Amino acid sequence: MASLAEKRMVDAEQADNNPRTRPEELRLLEALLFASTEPLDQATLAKRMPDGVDIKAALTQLQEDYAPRGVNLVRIANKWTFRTAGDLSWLMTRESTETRRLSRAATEMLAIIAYHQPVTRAEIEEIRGVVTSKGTLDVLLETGWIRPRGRRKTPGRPLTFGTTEAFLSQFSLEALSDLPGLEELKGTGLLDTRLPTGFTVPTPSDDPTLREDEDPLEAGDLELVLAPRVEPETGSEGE
Amino acid sequence: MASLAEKRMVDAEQADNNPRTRPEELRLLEALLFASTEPLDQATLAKRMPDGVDIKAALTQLQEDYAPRGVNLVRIANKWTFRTAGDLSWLMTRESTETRRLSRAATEMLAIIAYHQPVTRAEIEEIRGVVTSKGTLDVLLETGWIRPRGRRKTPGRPLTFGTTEAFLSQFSLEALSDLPGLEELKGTGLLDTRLPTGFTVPTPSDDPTLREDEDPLEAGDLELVLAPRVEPETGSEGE
Amino acid sequence: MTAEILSFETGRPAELADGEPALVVDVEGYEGPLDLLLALARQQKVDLAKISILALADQYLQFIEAARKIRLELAADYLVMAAWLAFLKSRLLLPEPPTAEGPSAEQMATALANRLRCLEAIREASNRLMNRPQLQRDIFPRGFPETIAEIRHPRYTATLYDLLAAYAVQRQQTVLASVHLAKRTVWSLAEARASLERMVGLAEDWSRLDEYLLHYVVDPSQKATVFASSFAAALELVREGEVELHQQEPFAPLFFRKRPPLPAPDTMPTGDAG
Repeated sequence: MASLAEKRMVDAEQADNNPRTRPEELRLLEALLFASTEPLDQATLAKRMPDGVDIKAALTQLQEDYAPRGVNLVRIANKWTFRTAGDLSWLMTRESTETRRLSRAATEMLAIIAYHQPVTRAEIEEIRGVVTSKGTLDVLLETGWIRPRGRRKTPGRPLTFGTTEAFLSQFSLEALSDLPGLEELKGTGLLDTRLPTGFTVPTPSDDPTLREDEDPLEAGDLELVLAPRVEPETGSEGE
Repeated sequence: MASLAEKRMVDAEQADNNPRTRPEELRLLEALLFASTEPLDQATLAKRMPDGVDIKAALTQLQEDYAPRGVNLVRIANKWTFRTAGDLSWLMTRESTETRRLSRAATEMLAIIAYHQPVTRAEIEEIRGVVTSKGTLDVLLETGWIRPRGRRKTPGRPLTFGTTEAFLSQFSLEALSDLPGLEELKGTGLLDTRLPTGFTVPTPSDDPTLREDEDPLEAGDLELVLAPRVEPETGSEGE
Repeated sequence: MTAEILSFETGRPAELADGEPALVVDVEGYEGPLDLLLALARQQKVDLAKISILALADQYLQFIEAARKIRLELAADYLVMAAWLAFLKSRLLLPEPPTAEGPSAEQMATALANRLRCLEAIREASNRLMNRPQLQRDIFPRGFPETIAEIRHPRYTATLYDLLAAYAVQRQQTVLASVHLAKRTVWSLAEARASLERMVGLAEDWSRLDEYLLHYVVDPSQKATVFASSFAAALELVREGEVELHQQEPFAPLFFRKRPPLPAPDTMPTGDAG
């Protein structure tokens, strides 16, 4: 590995090319992004930055600057934020606040929601071949990674579920199109396949705009979904 | 996971190809410091970092790296943390305007000033029958709808208040004389029609010319009026 | 068309419960018949698209048979699936009847294979998703964010109506208040009477009414009202026999005293009569 001394020389060279006077817009941007708890979108950044700064170019430049560092600038759902580099996870374990391990049922359900959204509970069960316990749905709703987004215009008007921005943030996805294996899945036609009940899910989309076959949620729907479990805990999906 | 030794080899190779690759210890340090919920001292960092890293040298290097940036590595009470560069502290404040309804007390005071100007605070209190808190006057001055216009030639030389052009524009009045008089107020039902004879409503005027019993403002009068509140809020006019 | 497969099932199997006694060791870990079928299909070690449903049905039926031989309890949905697979197997083996209703056996087999492929695909996707670097597990946000202080500038609003209403209310309040004060300056008959009654107790002998009144009149402007009320009250007390009034001539000072007690014989008969 390059010694620290060598590194310093390299740094010094870079410093020559790029005099210490770092472009002010980059300084402002990194300060804003470092300070914020939440990812910030371009519009919010633009509001805080002096007029006439090409935010997009500055963000690209900043992303490049930080790419080799231990802290990277990442884009999630069109918002920008600094995150520790993924390859350093081994070092960061101690920072980890005991993240809940999802049960296999919950992870499968999450995947179905992610890849097939908007999707109803019955459709999820169709794919998995088993009835989902309310507990699993509750656990997922609690993570904040999924949300009920509307009601399917079919008899019974079941709720449709989709993923949230927190989901993208959790799995470091810039957009839903970055879901791993999505292209292959689409290629094999498995997402296009007319599933036994005859519904089609061409491409997953978390676009909040409702589909043609979706009705908006009504007042009280969210309370309903998030209501305390009334069904007894079946414990059928031991976590 | 790859051992650090392996990582270093990889880094060294990459470093040859890509001079931008940073020494691993700097990446580790910045990631740790970035993610930590509190400033870290050297001993804690040493514990978290792989053996054999010269923490002190790395910290110094990192501090130098970040010096020209919008975020600096600073040492506070022998602990290290990233902070927004001092010259950018202004970025860390956000100014926002929020629309607030004028309180009842302030509205009442404003109404008296509008009709009875030029008027002193004591005169306002006499008409209103309650003591005015300085806070209410401050709020009105903050609106920019009233202004001190002179001093009454009476013992104590109290300030006289009048309305401003901003007042007219706020209430869409072409001139102050457009404020409804006694008969118009009765006509709108705001004033009781059975009021005793002798009840009058003044014809308001915001003519900036000082009255005979007014002295001009003196230097420093405005600062005095706009000084931060020192009187405790009496709460006598619950807002 | 493939919907037939599902309608055949009486209900969807419930997920397995860990340690639920009704479920045997052999099927533990399988999330229902579809899961078990997928596991069996994987044993065929071929692309699921090329899987032999016939062979799969055999495997499943053998599995169930073995479980039943050792008297293991199986959840109903496993048996439902077994019955359906037995039916499918017979349809696959027998030549298609010329006027077959509903989906052909081939279509049903394809649909089942398709369901298995879908399940496997989503499992694979799920694994890949969960293996991505996760927030707070592999990658971290800034741990010690700096607060952005918010300086709020209030912008006040009020309507002309608010202003006029506020003005009118205040002005009328003051007018009402002064009317109220004026009322108070009137010395009421009751007040005058109460004061007189108190005085009468003290005045055994003739006293000047105006002298007594001076005690009560602080504000000269109240003199007239106090005098008038007291005079009226005194007249009322005279009528009731409590007080005697005496005046020498018009506009001369008025004297009053407590009425001396009447002779007993006079009072007794009236008392009897009453």
